[in-house]
Amino acid sequence: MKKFTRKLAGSCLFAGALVLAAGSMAPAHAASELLLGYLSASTGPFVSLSRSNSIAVDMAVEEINAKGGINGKKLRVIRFDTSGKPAQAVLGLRKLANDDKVLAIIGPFSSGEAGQVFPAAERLGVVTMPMASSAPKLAAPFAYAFRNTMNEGILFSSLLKTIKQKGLAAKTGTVAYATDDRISKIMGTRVLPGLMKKFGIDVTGEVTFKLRAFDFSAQVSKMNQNPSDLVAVGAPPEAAINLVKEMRRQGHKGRIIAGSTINDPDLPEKMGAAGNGTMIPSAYYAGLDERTKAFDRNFRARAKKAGLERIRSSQFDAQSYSIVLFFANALKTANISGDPARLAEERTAIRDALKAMKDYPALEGAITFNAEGDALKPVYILEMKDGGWTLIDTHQPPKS
Amino acid sequence: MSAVPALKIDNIGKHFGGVKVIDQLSFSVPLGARTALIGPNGAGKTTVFNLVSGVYPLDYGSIALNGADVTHVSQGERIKFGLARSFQNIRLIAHLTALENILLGQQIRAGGLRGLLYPLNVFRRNKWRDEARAALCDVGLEAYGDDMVGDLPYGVQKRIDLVRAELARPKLLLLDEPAAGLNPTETEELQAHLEGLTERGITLVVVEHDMQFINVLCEHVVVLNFGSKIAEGTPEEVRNHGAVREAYLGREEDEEAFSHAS
Amino acid sequence: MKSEPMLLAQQFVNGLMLGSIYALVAVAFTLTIGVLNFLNFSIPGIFMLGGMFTWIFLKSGLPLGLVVLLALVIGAAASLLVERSSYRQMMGSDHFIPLVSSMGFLILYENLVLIFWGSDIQVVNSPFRDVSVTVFGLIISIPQLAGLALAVTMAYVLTRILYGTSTGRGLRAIAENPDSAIMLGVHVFRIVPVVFLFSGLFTALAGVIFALNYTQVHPFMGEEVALKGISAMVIGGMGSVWGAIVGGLLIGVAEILSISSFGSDFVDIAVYGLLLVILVIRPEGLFGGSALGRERL
Amino acid sequence: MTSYQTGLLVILSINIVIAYGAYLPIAAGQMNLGIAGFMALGAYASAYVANNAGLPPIVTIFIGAGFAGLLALIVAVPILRTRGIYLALATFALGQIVAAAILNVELVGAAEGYSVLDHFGLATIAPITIATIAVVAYLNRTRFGLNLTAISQDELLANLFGVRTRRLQIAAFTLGAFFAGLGGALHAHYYNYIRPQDFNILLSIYIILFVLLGGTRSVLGPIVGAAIFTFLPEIFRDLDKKFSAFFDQVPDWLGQASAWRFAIFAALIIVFMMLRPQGIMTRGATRAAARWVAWCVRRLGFARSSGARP
Repeated sequence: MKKFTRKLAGSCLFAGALVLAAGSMAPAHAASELLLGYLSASTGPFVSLSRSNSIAVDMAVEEINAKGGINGKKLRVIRFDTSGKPAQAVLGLRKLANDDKVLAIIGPFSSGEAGQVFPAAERLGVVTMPMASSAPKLAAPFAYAFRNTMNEGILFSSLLKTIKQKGLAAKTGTVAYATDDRISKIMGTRVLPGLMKKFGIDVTGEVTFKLRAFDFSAQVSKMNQNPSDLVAVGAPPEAAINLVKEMRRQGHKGRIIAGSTINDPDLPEKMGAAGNGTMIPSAYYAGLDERTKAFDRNFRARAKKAGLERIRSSQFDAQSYSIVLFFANALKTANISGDPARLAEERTAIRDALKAMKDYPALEGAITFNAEGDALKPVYILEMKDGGWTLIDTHQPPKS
Repeated sequence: MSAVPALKIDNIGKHFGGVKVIDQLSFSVPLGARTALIGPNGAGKTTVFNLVSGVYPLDYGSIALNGADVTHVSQGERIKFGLARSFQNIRLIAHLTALENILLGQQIRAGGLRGLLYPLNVFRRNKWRDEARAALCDVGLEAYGDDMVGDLPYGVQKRIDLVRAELARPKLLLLDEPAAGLNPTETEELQAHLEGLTERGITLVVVEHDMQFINVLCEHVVVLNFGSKIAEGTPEEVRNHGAVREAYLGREEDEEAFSHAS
Repeated sequence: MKSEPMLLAQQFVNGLMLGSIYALVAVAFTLTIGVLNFLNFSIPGIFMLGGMFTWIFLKSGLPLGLVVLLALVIGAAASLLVERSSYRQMMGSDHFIPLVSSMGFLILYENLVLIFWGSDIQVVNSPFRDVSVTVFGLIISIPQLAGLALAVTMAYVLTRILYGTSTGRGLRAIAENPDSAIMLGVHVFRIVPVVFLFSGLFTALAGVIFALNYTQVHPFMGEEVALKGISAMVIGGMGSVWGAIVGGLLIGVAEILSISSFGSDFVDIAVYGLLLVILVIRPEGLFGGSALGRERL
Repeated sequence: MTSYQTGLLVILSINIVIAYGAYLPIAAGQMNLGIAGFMALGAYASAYVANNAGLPPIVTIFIGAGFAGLLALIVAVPILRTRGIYLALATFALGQIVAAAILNVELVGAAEGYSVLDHFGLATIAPITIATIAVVAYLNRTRFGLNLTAISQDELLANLFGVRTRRLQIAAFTLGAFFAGLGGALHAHYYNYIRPQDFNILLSIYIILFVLLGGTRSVLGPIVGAAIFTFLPEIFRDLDKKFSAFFDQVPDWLGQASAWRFAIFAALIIVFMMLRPQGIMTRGATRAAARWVAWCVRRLGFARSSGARP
């Protein structure tokens, strides 16, 4: 017993020493490198999405370094795994910003993490740029917060514009949304019903569910009381899959529309025939041009090699890739040296360079950041047909 | 002997399921005396203790302590009427030290919020701790004060159990088989100790199987069988009582069967 | 458009179907609590394993019967592992200690699945997808109906085992009083694994039915269902097999009706409010009288 | 100290405060599975008062904690009628209801989350944690602590000796909720953004695990438990890089260990509980640890040993 305790205390001590030793290791900061941080969620509930983002980030860094780097220096990314937990994301931010002295930070992944990371990053004066957070106005109060995601309002009104222009059946609409999730609730209570009314669509019903819901029978039975042409979904893709299957089971024929929250390259496969006709606005379309096709090819090869379940490139992958390019561009235009002594001033210079950036030719199209720190970019309207997404319309961003 | 008995049990009854464990039982314990409660296994002796200390509610009847009716007083309040008890299966708090177990006995006197929040173990001197340690010294256990009771030998635990009950400063002390499992020397020490308690004015009620022990210690004996009183008197009187002899000698082989029900 | 009573009837049917999943999980919980007084927190993990392996084996092209069998075997094995390394090691210690390591198993199972198959929601290629019949205007899903029937059948089989076999008598003796059961010669170490075996089978079966019905699985699928299953068990009366079944159906109906009338905001407040009120007012549950064993705490 | 270490210490400090919220009722033999709910109450109350009344956060965190404690006191009377697993489930239901209710309160942002304006760092949080430890350590050395142990072990016996078991259980429950609320308030002011979804049942369970793994019989138990839960997953982070600081050859699989870290962590919890079902810090272990520290002090000399306390 005493022996055990002693051993235990000894191993605790050793373990503690290991943590602290690793924490206090001086970052290998070579003078010939420019450092970026990356808050990834490579364990925990977002692992599949985040792992593929990581591939896109690597691709961007390798391409930049292959062309000789930036300002004569190589770009290097230091990763920190947040497990998708806000507390861990803040810890990682502090480590990357203060200990590793990175110039700017890619990520964190989700809105939940971003909500806590943004205020902390603002205090530290370092730019962070999530690739998947789309909760409206999350970045607006912060000068150092940018997001390579678009306002859902712009996305959804582009979609409705297309529906009207093409003369698709759109007299009545129902809103279906998750109530216990920030982005879903905003979509369901404000964005979707507001814009549908604006476009002359009669909103005849509303059903709600929980984010993790799997049984939609109650909602669909209710919807069937008064079937509508369109069913606007404010939820992540999983809920949309369940909803559409239950709709078809109970014989509801309505077309699913949504913002970018249900955007997923594998969605057509997962919805199957039930999903045909579903329309979404997207910031990225893999089949757009030679450049996106090449990106997608390259991405698939790497994803397969890494043994991922999902190998098609998603909008989050494209957005992660672009974030690295934005940072590289800002590093170049602001002529960043990476000198630790000038860290604070160079971080602010990166922020200003990003703010000044106009129509940067990214994978997704020409990109500019608006006053809220969110990206303005083209909107691609996609329709689900026979197990795949087809591009049916493109809207250029409003000139700011 | 005072006119008011230390404990007056008046026609009480208790059943568990369909079994009448105590049936129309009445007896009194005179103040300042040492009374023994005896009877074959399963006679209901421990149940009487449990009813007196309020662990079970009565089906009918009444119980008075020093003239005060406590029939409807909850188990946690009865100690205020000067009642303390020990247990047949020693009930010490295994995760506390011997000293801390004894401190629990003082609870009723330490009382109030101030007593609750007064530090026991911060200052070098503390009257409660000193008193408990002194009480341990009295029974020769000072060496065990800081040991966890779970690790201590049976005889030591038995004494700690007794000391704890004493520190509640009761007027009436119920002891459930205090001599069980003790060796002859320890039994003699216990007898002397219990006699000392009476000298301090504590009335004792003892459940015990060892007739030798009772003959020496007690002046008053109540005999139970099947939950009813079958005899009462001095040890001498009881020993020669016909019903008692039958209960003990005639039912020897049934003892095993009752042993689990007690 | 259906009339109001028809809609209500449809929602009632929907609720019963949803409730059959909760009922199976509730039976799994009630077994370990009723007999062993052990709140087994690894059950959500075993449920998830049942569902995930249904997807994995179906994807690899095995026939459905074999898939179900393998998923059940894996669920049972996972449950026995919990018995071996958590419950058995800690008999006689503080009653909430085994809970800790059963929770450890939940974290372990979820993370192992995460490592190997990722966090994405996976679509199960279920042969039963979209099979529904319309009876008197009510849409009823065939696989869900089969799930309900299976839940009731399994509960019946279980009660027969409990009241008709020596193993069952041993179980009930342990539930009544473990110490005297040992004295009476019940082989606790032979009986306890049986409890875990049944509990694991029920849970895995619920996972399999879930995967085939809702055609989707993911590593965290067990948590929400298990929480509802616990509520169902309490409402039915801890330790009562039929209580768990009725409790599960009740929770399913309550959930569906509150979604339909008040929206999903209200669901948790309704379900957990009901649970809280029952615990305080009538802790033995609605059917506590017919309990498998008396609650010992 | 690097920011990473400071950040870890903040997480540890908050975890310790919350762990005491679970420890107090457990010490009295009750398991509160609604700890996260009380955390949420403290977090939201403190944030709301700080945002709207203009009080300094050092005051509002105690208002938040008091609010959580007050609510606990009100619900304790009916809820503590239940015991054992029933109590655990009743508190579980309570926690779920609190989170679900906050999801519907638009005043504090409902599902959108709530921004908290005032920020705290380690310099404020650490002293509050130390004060919390001191309060609990003090209580453990009073008759209050003694009585809680007695109640958890043998409620009947304690009651027979005049211990007001019910009042003490209510007190332990309420005080526990107070600390949980305090921890929640610290969380709110450190992260500056709170969501009802963050205070879920899994968090409650983790907090219970802190205490049960650390040990329920010693003030050190929650600290050790919280430390293990905070540091252990960190040890497996970037294991290959840590390894390379000590050795030249780094095996390939170590790079993969990061992905495995929660699985390894879970397996270690199971093994820990097998080896020490009473938790790590039993009273015997606490004494042994004290002796061990003393031994270290003697062996290493005082100056070098100050950092060696486990």
